[in-house]
Order: sequence, then C-alpha cells, then structure tokens
Amino acid sequence: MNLAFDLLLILALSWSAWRSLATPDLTRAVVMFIVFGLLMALAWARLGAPDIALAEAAIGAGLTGALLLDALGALQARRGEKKEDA
Amino acid sequence: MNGLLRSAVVIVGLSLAAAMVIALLQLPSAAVHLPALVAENLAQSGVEHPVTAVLLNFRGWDTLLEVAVLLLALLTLLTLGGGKAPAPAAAVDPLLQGLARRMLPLIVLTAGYLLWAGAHRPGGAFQAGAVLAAGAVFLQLAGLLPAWTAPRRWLRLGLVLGFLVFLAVAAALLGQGALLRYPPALAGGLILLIEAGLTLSLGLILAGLFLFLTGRDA
Amino acid sequence: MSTGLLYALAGVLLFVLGAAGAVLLAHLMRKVLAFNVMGSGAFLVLVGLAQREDVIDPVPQAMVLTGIVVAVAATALALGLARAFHARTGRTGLTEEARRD
Amino acid sequence: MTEAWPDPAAWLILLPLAWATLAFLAGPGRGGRLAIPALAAQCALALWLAVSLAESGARLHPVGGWGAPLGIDLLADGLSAVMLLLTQAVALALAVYAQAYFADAHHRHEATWFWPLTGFLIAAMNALFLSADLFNLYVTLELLGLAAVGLVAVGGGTAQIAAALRYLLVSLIASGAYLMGVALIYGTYGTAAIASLAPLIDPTPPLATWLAAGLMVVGLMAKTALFPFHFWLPPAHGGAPAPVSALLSALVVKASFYLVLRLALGPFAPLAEMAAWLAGGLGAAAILWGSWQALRTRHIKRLVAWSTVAQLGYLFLIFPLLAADGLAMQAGVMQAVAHGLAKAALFAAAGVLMRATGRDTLDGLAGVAGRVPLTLFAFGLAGVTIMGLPPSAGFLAKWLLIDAALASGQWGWVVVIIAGGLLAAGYIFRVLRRAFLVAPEDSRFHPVPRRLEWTAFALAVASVLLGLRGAELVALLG
Repeated sequence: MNLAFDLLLILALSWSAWRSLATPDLTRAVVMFIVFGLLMALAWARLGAPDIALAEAAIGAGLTGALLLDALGALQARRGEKKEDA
Repeated sequence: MNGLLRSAVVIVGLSLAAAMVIALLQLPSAAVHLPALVAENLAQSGVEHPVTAVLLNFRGWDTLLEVAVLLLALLTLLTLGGGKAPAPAAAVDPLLQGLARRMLPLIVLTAGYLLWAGAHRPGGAFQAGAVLAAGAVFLQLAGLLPAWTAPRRWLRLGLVLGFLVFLAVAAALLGQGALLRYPPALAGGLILLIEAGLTLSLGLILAGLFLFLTGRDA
Repeated sequence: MSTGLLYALAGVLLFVLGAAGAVLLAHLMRKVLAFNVMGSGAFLVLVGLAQREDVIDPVPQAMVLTGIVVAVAATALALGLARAFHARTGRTGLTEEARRD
Repeated sequence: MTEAWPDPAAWLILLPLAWATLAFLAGPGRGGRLAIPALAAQCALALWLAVSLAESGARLHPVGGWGAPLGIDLLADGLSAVMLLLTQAVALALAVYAQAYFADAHHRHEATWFWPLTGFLIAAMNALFLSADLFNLYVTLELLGLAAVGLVAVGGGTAQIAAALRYLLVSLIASGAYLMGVALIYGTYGTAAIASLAPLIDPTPPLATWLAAGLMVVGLMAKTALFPFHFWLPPAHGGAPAPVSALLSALVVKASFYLVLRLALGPFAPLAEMAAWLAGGLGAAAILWGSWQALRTRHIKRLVAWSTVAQLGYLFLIFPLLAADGLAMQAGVMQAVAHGLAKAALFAAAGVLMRATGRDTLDGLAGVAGRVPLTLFAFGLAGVTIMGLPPSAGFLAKWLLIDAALASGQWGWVVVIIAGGLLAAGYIFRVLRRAFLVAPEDSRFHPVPRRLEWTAFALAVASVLLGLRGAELVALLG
C-alpha cells in the first residue's frame, strides 16, 4: 500500500516536473511547478522530514510560486509594446 | 550547432542518470552513522528536536552563512532598483481585504507558535519566518501593503537584526574559545534568542524578495 | 527497496531532467524552473540516500532546509535580473548575447 | 587544539561579515570608510595566522566545539594561509582604489551597495579557504557566487545585467552539480567532513564516489571558467566597473580552483590521477584559446579578461604533474598569487586608462603614455608578471612548473607554457604600443585621481617583487 503510494507520488512528481519544463504555455508551466512543489512537500512527509515538508510548502511552493507568478506578469506585460521579443 | 548541443546534452544526461541509478543500487552501508552521534549529544544541544539541534547548534555555522546568502540576494535585488516608484496597488476585492485583515493576527500567531515549537518538534525560525513572509505577500496581494522601494533605515535594521544577533553571539562565544560553542546551560536560551531575531529578519528578507521586486518594472 | 532509496532514485531523474533543461531551454523563466527542479532532485538524493536503511537522519534534513533557503534566494535573484534584463531589452532569453563576443 | 586566545582564522570570517552588514545598515554608497581599516585589520590577522602556522603547523577550529563529523571544522594550513594573505592584501589595495574610483560623479551610482557586497564576497572567500566540510563549502560557494553576481550587476547597464544573468545561471548549475556530488558522498560514507572522509576513500571506491568527484570537479571548473566553461567570464569581468573586475579576476575565480586543488590533494587524491590529464589538457587549451582571443579583441578590459581565461589554464597544468613532488603544487600556488596581484594591477590600470581617455577601445589609447605614464608603467610591470619574465613572481611560477614538467619527463607541457608566455607578450605589447602612438588632434584627456594610479602601481610592483621573496611563500606551504 505504502509502496503503491510512493510510486504514484514519484510518478506525479516526475510528470509535473516534466510538464513545467515542456509545456508550451508559460503560465501553465508555473502552475505545474507550484504543483510540483506541493508534491515535494508530500514526498518530504513520506521521508519522515516534516520540517522540510513545512519549509517546502511555505518557501518552495508558496514564496517561489508567488515570485514566479509575479515575474510572469512582468515579463508578459511588455509583450505588446516591444516587438523584438525572442 | 544547436542540434548538436541538444543531442550531446541528452546523451550525457541519459548516461549520467543510468550511471547514478546503478551506483545507488549497489551502495554498501555507510561507514559513519551520524544519527547516533546526534542522539548522543542532543541533551547538550539546548533543544530537544534533532533537526533544530543540527541547524542551530551542531551545524550552526552553515545556518549563519545561509542567512548571509539571503541578505546578499536581497542586496543584489536592491542594486537593480533604479529607484522607480512601484505602481500603486490595483483595486482589490473588498472581501479579500477583509479576509486578509482577519488573517493577519492568525499569521503572526502561527509564526510565534512555530518559533516556540522548534525547540521540541518540527518548526523553528525558518518556517516561522516563511509564514510571516507569506503573510506579508498576502497583504500586498490584497492591496493592504504597498510594494517596497529603497529600504529606509528602520527597515534595513529589521532586515539585518537577526543576522547581527547571530554574529554577535558567534563573536562572543569565540572570545570564550570556539565559534558558536554554547555553554550547555545557556544553549537553549541563546538558540531561542537567535531564532527570535532570525524569525523577524527572515520574515522581512523573504517578504522583501517579493516586495522589492513586485510592481517594479511591470 | 526502502522508501529512502526509492526517493533517491526519483531524485536522480529530477536532477538530470532539471540540469538538461537548465542548459537547453532558452526562456529565462524556464531556466529558473529547471534549476529548481534540479535542486529538488539533489535534495531528494541527499536525504533519501542517507535514509536508505529507513533510519531518520536529521543531519541531511537540516542541510536540505539550508539548501531550500539558498535556492529561494538564488531564484529571487535570477528572477530579479531577468526582469531587469527584460525591462531594458524586451527580451526573455540570452541567446543573442551568446553570439556576440 | 583550541587556545584560550581568540583564533585569527575565525575572525577573518566574522570581521568582513560584520562590516558588510554595518555598511548595509549605514545606507546606500556608504561603508568605504569602514571597509578600509577593517581590511587593514584583516591583513594583520592573516599575517598573524601565517606566522603562527609557520611556527606550529596546521590549526583546527571546531565550530561549536563538536568537531567532525558531527560539527564543522575550520582548518588553517599553509595553503589556506597563502590564499588568505593574497585575498586580504589585494582586497585592501582594491578598496583604496575603489574609494577613489567611486568618488567620481560618473561612477557614484555604481557604488550604491558596492561595499556590503564586497564585504560578503571577501567573507565568503575567507570562509571557503578555511572550511573543512563539503556541505559547508557548498554554502560558501553559493555565498561567493551570489556576491560576485551582485557585483557584476552593480553598474546597472544592460550589458552588465546580461553578463550577471549569464554568470548566475552558470554558477547555479555548477553549484547544483557540486551539491549532487555532496549528496552522493554523504549517502556513501555518512559524512561530509573532509577529515572523516579522507581515510574512507581508497583507490577502488564505489561508483557513486567516482560520480560524486566528477560532478563536484566539473561544477568547480565551470565556476573557475576553465576552458570550455570560460564563455561567461569575458563579458562578466570585462563589463563590470574596474574595481569589481579586479576583485573577480584576481581573487574570485581562484577560490573554486583552490577547492579543486584541496579535493585533489585531500579526499579525492586516490582518484585524482585518472582525471589529471584531462585537467591538464583543458588548461593547455585555455592558455592557447584565451591568449588568442586576447590578441584579437578591440576592448582593453576584454583583453585583460581573456588574459584571465588564459592564465587560469596554467593553474590546471599542475594536475598531471602533482604526483611528481611538491614542485607542481608550489608552482600552482605561486601562479595563483602572481596572477592575483598582476591581474588586479592590470584591471586597476585599465580603469585608469579608460577614465583618462574616456574610451574603452585599444584604438582610443593613442597618446596616454604622456598623460598617465605611471599607470602605463604599472600596466607594463604587471605585464612582466603575466608574461613570466624574471624576476617576477610569474616567472617563478612558470619556472617551477617547467621544472616539475621536466622532472616527470612530460615535455609537452613545457611547449604550451612557453607558447603561452610568447602570446602573453603579444597581447601586452598591443596595449603598450598603442599607448605610445601620437594622440590624434581631437582627443581629449580627463584628469585621473593620483590615488588610482598609485594603487595600480603598488599592485604591479608587488607582483614583480614577490618573485624575489618567493622562498618564504613556498616555505609556508610546508
């Protein structure tokens, strides 16, 4: 039972990591990354590391997620104004 | 050229992954067993929770330098400032604002609890600081806290206070013989002092990483 | 197979995936995401491998706490630089810079 | 082994951390007046440490009183003492230079947070030179990397931001690789303390140890900008304000080299022989490619930066020769010190030349010989060290290196070393020749503070005269 959960969690981790790097839409990529962070927190709990789980949820998913979303807004805001976007 | 790089990276990556998987599967038991050493010395560390003992006592030196890393990241963000005033917060749903106002005491209380709990169970300055920072970010998103520009003196003091306390304790103990060697009787108190300072400063720094950036060049 | 070892193996995959992404992806945001995935992979190996006999080891756990904080500092810095770069040039990748000496 | 009196090694880390923090507290642009006396005190501490080491051998400082493997040890030996001395001395000279440099109205905006960043940078290097724990070294590497990136970006120009961003990304991937190495090592042996690891690693370790060593060394090579990981260095070092370029090129890249050397001499010694040829080969390629690029570029500071790429190559030539005897190690340390002083002088001088002419190209240099002769003399003297002519410290370094190569019968390296010296002469003379051309009618020269010229000159003189006192330095290595 536990092994099945672990395998499922690892599958979900790998999938969300892959999607956050490969999905063409940047907003969706950031959302996938936040999901990845929350899944990481679960993984830490499974490894008997509640301290890391707490920190991962608050910092890894929460704060990093907020930073990423905010940066996303800033990077996409100028799309219309400047044409030379790569 | 680009295609070449891509295939090279993929090949190197796959072989590295394969080699590491093989390496991990054939690993013998480790020669050194630190969990036993930690348990043995936990009584002298001044706290009961092993992770906090490692973080603030056995490997407190890592933690001191790590706070410096955070300060440094913030400092570099400030050099990028250019002193532009951030955009005023957009109009926000009053319902969200009301919620944020009511959440604020709860957030501070949670941070305080985590700080206190760190001595005995999971928690501590980093988690408490992260909760404070999350609260500040939330307030900003609710339009109740403006984004920060160049920090004034009182804010700079808050940002560095935890680090200065940590540094002062390290220096005082160095005068007694070794860096960060807490006398066992004082260890608990000194660690709590450091953690209290760090909670405030880490909260401000982590919040600052967001608040100095947001709205700056949007 | 122990839980620790299982997650360590997952960490290897994440590390390699993230490293390849950090090198290959052009968009600065993607590079930041990839670097974070890479770091998470290394953290999983650090704790998982140390706990491969399913004995909790607080030392690597504390190291990972340190590492997470360092990673968020680096992420904020990278995003700050990327935003400053974008504000000045309107670009979101460094590829053209690479061609100039 | 702890004494009742305070340990200078620990103070060498605490002091810069303290003044960096206070400089931040003091506010934008402040801190220079704090930094210079503090750096002078650090010089004295480093000297004190070196003297006490020469008398009584290596010193261990168990942080927290626990000792490895539970705690973190600081270890001061001859090698770390030499690097600490070099760092404090060059940093002091450059602080004096920087204070005058940033006093100018055109450069004042670059100084906003220069002092706290520099303080953290120096603290990070000192902590790195003293740490004896692989994970603690990771933290110092990150501290150093972020401080260096911050300094590259300090000017705020577009090119500088782009260079900082590129540098940061390389640095982060490199530290990620290093961290994975630490994770594998900790998993394999149950500790990250170098003292506990050294006896555990034998010549036939498990595969994980090989992979760990490979990941860590590749990460550190990328941070040292060893060919082919050098691409980030010329824009970063060539684009930053002169005092920053000097700090980064003279000191920061040496820190990760130092760590490679430490690992190769210490825990990974049983494995080092296998990769030594590769390191030497990359070093040789760096010498040739860096020098070639320095002969081609049109910008003064780019030229000096490419010269760094080339000179770093010499540092890695020592690895195939390490086995022979102590000669190669002495050569490497001597090269690190000689290049540190000379490169600081070259960048300091380049900053003066650019300020005097108001231009950053070699073509703009015509006529400077008559305007800032002292600086040009400093550039030439530092060039003597870079070329490796007697009696400079650079000569001593290359001489020791050739000696080590001949002693082990590896002639190929000798050819590379001599070719590198000739190419260095080529790019140094490119600058000097243009400086003696007659200035065109329309050229305008700006006055330059004397203090800038004198600090560049002092650094250059030190790089040459050190060759005469090389024996003391080598003796310190033990």
